[in-house]
Amino acid sequence: MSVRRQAGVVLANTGLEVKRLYSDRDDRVLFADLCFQLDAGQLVQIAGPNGSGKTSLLRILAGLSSRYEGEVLWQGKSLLKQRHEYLQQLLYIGHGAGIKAVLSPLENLRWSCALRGLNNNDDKILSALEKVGLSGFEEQACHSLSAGQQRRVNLARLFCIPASLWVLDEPFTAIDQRGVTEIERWLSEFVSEGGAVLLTTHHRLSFAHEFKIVTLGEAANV
Amino acid sequence: MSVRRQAGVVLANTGLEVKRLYSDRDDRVLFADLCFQLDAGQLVQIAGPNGSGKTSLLRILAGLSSRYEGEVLWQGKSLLKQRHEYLQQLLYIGHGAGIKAVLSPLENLRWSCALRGLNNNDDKILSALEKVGLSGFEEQACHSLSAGQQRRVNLARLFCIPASLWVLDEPFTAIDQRGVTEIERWLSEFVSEGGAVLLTTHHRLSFAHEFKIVTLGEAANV
Amino acid sequence: MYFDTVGDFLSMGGHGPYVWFCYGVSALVLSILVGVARSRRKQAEQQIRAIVRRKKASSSSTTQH
Amino acid sequence: MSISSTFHKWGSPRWFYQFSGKLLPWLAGLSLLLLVGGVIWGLAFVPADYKQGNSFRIIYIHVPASAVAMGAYMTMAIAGAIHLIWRMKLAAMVMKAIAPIGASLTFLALLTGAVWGKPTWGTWWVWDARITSVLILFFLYLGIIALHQAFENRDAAAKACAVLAIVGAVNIPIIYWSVEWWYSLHQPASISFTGQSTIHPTMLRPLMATLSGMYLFFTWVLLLFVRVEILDRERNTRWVQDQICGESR
Amino acid sequence: MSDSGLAKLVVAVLRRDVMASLRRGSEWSNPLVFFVMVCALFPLGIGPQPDRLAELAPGILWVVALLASLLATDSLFRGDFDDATLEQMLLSHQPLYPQVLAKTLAHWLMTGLPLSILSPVLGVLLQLPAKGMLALMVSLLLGTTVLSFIGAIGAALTVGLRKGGLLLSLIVLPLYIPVLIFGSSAVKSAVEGGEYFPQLAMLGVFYLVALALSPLAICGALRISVDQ
Amino acid sequence: MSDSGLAKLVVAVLRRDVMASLRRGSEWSNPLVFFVMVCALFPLGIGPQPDRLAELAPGILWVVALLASLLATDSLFRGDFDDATLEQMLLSHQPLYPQVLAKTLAHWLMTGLPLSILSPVLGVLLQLPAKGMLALMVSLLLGTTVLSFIGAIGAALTVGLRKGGLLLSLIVLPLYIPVLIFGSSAVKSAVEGGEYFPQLAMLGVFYLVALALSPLAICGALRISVDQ
Ligand code: HEM
Ligand SMILES: Nc1ncnc2c1ncn2[C@@H]1O[C@H](COP(=O)(O)OP(=O)(O)OP(=O)(O)O)[C@@H](O)[C@H]1O
Ligand SMILES: Nc1ncnc2c1ncn2[C@@H]1O[C@H](COP(=O)(O)OP(=O)(O)OP(=O)(O)O)[C@@H](O)[C@H]1O
Ligand SMILES: [Mg+2]
Ligand SMILES: [Mg+2]
Repeated sequence: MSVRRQAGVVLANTGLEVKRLYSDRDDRVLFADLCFQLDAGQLVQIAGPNGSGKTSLLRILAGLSSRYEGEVLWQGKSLLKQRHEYLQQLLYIGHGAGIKAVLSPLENLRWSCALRGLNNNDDKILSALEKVGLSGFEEQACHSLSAGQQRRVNLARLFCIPASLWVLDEPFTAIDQRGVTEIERWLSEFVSEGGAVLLTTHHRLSFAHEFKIVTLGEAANV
Repeated sequence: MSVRRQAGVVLANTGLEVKRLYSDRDDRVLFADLCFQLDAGQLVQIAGPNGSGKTSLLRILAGLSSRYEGEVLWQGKSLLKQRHEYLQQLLYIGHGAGIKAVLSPLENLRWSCALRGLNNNDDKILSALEKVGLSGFEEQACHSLSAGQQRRVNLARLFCIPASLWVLDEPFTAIDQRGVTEIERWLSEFVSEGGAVLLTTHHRLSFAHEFKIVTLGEAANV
Repeated sequence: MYFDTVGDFLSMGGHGPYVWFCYGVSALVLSILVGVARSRRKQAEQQIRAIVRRKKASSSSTTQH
Repeated sequence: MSISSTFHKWGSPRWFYQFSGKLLPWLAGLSLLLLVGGVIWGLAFVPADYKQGNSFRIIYIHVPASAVAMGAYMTMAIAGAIHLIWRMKLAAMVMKAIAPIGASLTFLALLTGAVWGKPTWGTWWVWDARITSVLILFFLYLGIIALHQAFENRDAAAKACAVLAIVGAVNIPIIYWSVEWWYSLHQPASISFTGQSTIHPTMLRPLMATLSGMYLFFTWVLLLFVRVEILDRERNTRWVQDQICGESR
Repeated sequence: MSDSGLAKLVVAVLRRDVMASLRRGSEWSNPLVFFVMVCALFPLGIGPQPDRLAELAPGILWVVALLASLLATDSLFRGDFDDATLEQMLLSHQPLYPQVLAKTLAHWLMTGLPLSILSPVLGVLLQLPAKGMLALMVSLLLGTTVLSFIGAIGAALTVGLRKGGLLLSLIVLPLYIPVLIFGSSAVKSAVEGGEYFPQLAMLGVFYLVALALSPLAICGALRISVDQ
Repeated sequence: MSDSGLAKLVVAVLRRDVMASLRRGSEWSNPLVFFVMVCALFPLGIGPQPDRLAELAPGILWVVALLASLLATDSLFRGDFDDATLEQMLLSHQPLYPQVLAKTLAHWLMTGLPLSILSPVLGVLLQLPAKGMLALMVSLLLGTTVLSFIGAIGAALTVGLRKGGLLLSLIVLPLYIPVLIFGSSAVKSAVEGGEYFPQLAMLGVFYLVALALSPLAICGALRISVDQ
């Protein structure tokens, strides 16, 4: 619970603002003049067909890519000037596996937590693993898990690492239907507690609250 | 068109029959006593929660895995006794990328075709690439394509390689909504032309014809 | 001129092959450097001209509509 | 949307392009004059060495190539540092351009040295300290070129090469000095490279000519490469398009 | 299946593999650079005395060539396994034998061949006497092919394992030893002015046997590796 | 960030990496096996005369140790890059320097350390006189650490590329040379009964410099590699 409280304190003036963002690949413009805002307690879905630049956008916003022009503001200031504070609030789950295949889910999450300065919180990790439906698999090497189970290990980070901004790239990949519903519920809970979520997905979200959709690609140009 | 015709000839007595199939992993039974049949002009969806053994089943049926007990019959005879004939009819698209990242879509598909004894059919490959929405990307290295685009390169094989049985493991992964609808239409067309499809997916299929669902995992045990 | 005859000059007292080989390869390498720079410049110019042409074509076609 | 770039006051590619354009003919003329003149002077007019005979005439290409190859690496590393610290794009272009030129000159140094070795030492190659460090320098250049080619993204390539060039520059003195030490440790039997053959002034003057000619040549070719690079990078800007299409009109 | 069909298959596989490794760049230049660098390291480790180097050159050159070939071997099927194109090969109804043969030959074209061609230059660096050069090149041309085929067996056996590398060296190195012995002894004989044809003939025999039989082992090993 | 926090971070990263490579097995045993095998190959390539081997042993042992270390280097960040855990490292708000330091040390623990410990056995195989053993071990202990740190720079620079391996050798080997020279010369001096402390002291200086500075280059290189 301390997590949420800690997050809550900062949430007051959470706010990611994208101003006139431009990015291209091989002379093909992915997006230009992109502007949107994401406040605490909001969810923004980035939509668009394959290859429209959703992943590229998310990587820029996570600070992993500098292939852009324009501004990204966090709490009113440029991201580049307060990387450290921003990272403290950010939880990014990308396309990739995000886990070491030879290690068990427990070991993987222990390491993930240590990276965020959280040590000795096995209890929280175990409860997170239970939440994502992996109880019984805590000690098994990840490479012997199915595609969906591996994805779930990665998603378990949502529950062990305190953050006020989740950036998720296709979190539903390989997840079964019941799992999708559950994740949607978690997102909903997080948002209603004041968290901010930015995600891409090709699913049609059934989300309790209202949410914004930012569309990239051809659809956006029409 | 010659493809379909060629396929059509064999289709008459297509039929995959699974009899009392059993498989386990680390002492956990994935499925036991599994029986079902897939005839020409049918689609069977393997359903089940994450980790229920769908991928394992598909690999067995494709002849890639021999971790099973029970029988798999093809046209009434055991798979093992007519591997060559079976492979001539089978097109398997697995979880993996299925493409070489440094090569272009065109080069990748040329190789895939050559493996099936098809040479000099660039026309067909190009039209397949157009069909999956990759015209303009034919010559670009695959590693510079987005997740969905890479998946589409793999799916383009459906249109260059003649086969009467498609075995597809989560073909919709990373594909955008319009793409999903299109693939469903292709499946439908293929089935109505007499093809047989076996696929796993967590999507709710909206499929023109009737289709069977075989459910693995907890749901099946209930 | 230090050498008496052209033949002397070419043979360099037996060391001619070594010396001339060195200077030959050096001239080759240095001129390749210049040549590569030149040809790359031509290529770049061509590309820029193509871009300008494309831009003109597209702008004139849009104004027609 | 037009590609806006924020240029450094004194690192502006545009300014550099126009400034270097004026310099080019002078550099080209002077360097060729000095190189060709010095070589002819050295080949035809200087008396033969009393010990080595005529093979010493290789010196007029060997020494300039070696010296400039060494200096080029340091220039490259400095350009890399400037690029990393001040994010100056021009420095990245300079760095990228130097690598192939430096590698070519190093190759010349190795080749002319090896060919010179055959008549003087009776062998193409010895593991002499200086020779060994030039070989290593050659590999350092190759590493930078290969690294640059391996990246698809230009900016990432420039940054990565800058890191490598700096690491390499830190290492060059260490390498040079450790190789020297290693060589003297072994006290090799026959051949001594840094022999005290005091060069006669008549031999020295053409050497000075080719040496300075080589430096100018290096600068000239460097400018040529950098200018192409500028055109390539800025091809979507107005001024480049005006420049090129204006010239042809 | 007709012969021309098989030939086309072989060509297609060859072309794809060669293209991929040219595109990637590392695959062919890697062993080469490694070869050159390591040959340059030895004088630095051992000392620069020319006569001593000359004496050791045949051994060093051959051991390093062997290592370069070994290192390249790991990637032979690894890429195809990781991106699941190996599955496609196994699921083709065309015979696996020519595919495997073509893949291994492509691998040799990209590793052993450039290395053999470059070897005289390294011979010069290591002060190898001129009369050893021909024997060096020919023995490397024959020998590296054999090494590629032997290595391919090991690569196929270990490709499905998470613990690849080690096992590969363990399996493959002992099989490499005969090749090393005959190869380096051919060069040594040549340097000493002796007869070196017998050794080369022996390498030729290895060559033929490897070409004919090892693809069988490789095919079997690949099937096992994918089915886990 | 408190010091104990940093220490905990270092320990966590160390533990995870060591665990992963123990679990995988190849990472620590691979270089070791390579070291042993190649040392065993040399007598076959060069000839078995004991006195000649003894003379060459320091050079061979050091060159092979260097190669073993080089080979292991490629995997230093590759795995983390491929499974996207490297992104997590970069997106942690904790400083990257200690993480990188810990990773490189873990890598050394799994490659350089076992190799150094095993080296006397190989010294015996190669007829290295007993009085060289201590110098061999100590110089390898110090030297392989430096090699790991230099190698890590190369690995970080190339991890995002599809053309890994070659480049890595090309970039890293020239930088390895001073270490090789001082390492092998320490052993040689010791064998000849001379003073070898100066060389070891030199290696110690390299050690400290590498420990302090190379993580900076590595951090920068990693950021570049992920951002493409
Ligand atoms: C930075 C690198 C180098 C520099 C500055 C350099 C400079 C010189 C100079 C000043 C001389 C004439 C001085 C004298 O006669 O003692 C010379 C001679 C010579 N150099 Fe180089 N050199 C370099 C690299 C090389 C390399 C890489 C090789 C061989 C591959 C080489 C081979 C020779 C030979 C054979 C001679 C004439 C023999 C002799 O005078 O002892 N040099 N070099
Ligand atoms: N190599 C392996 N070693 C041990 N167990 C494995 C291995 N591969 C899979 N399993 C186990 O087999 C079970 C079934 O895996 P499989 O990949 O077939 O599931 P799936 O139904 O395809 O799941 P998903 O929907 O997540 O793709 C999983 O519980 C997994 O833990
Ligand atoms: N490394 C790269 N080099 C060149 N182009 C790239 C690279 N990565 C991505 N691209 C291009 O950028 C475009 C956007 O890619 P991105 O991965 O952001 O798409 P996406 O919207 O996430 O698509 P998807 O829905 O398929 O995941 C694609 O057209 C792709 O071709
Ligand atoms: Mg994406
Ligand atoms: Mg699955």
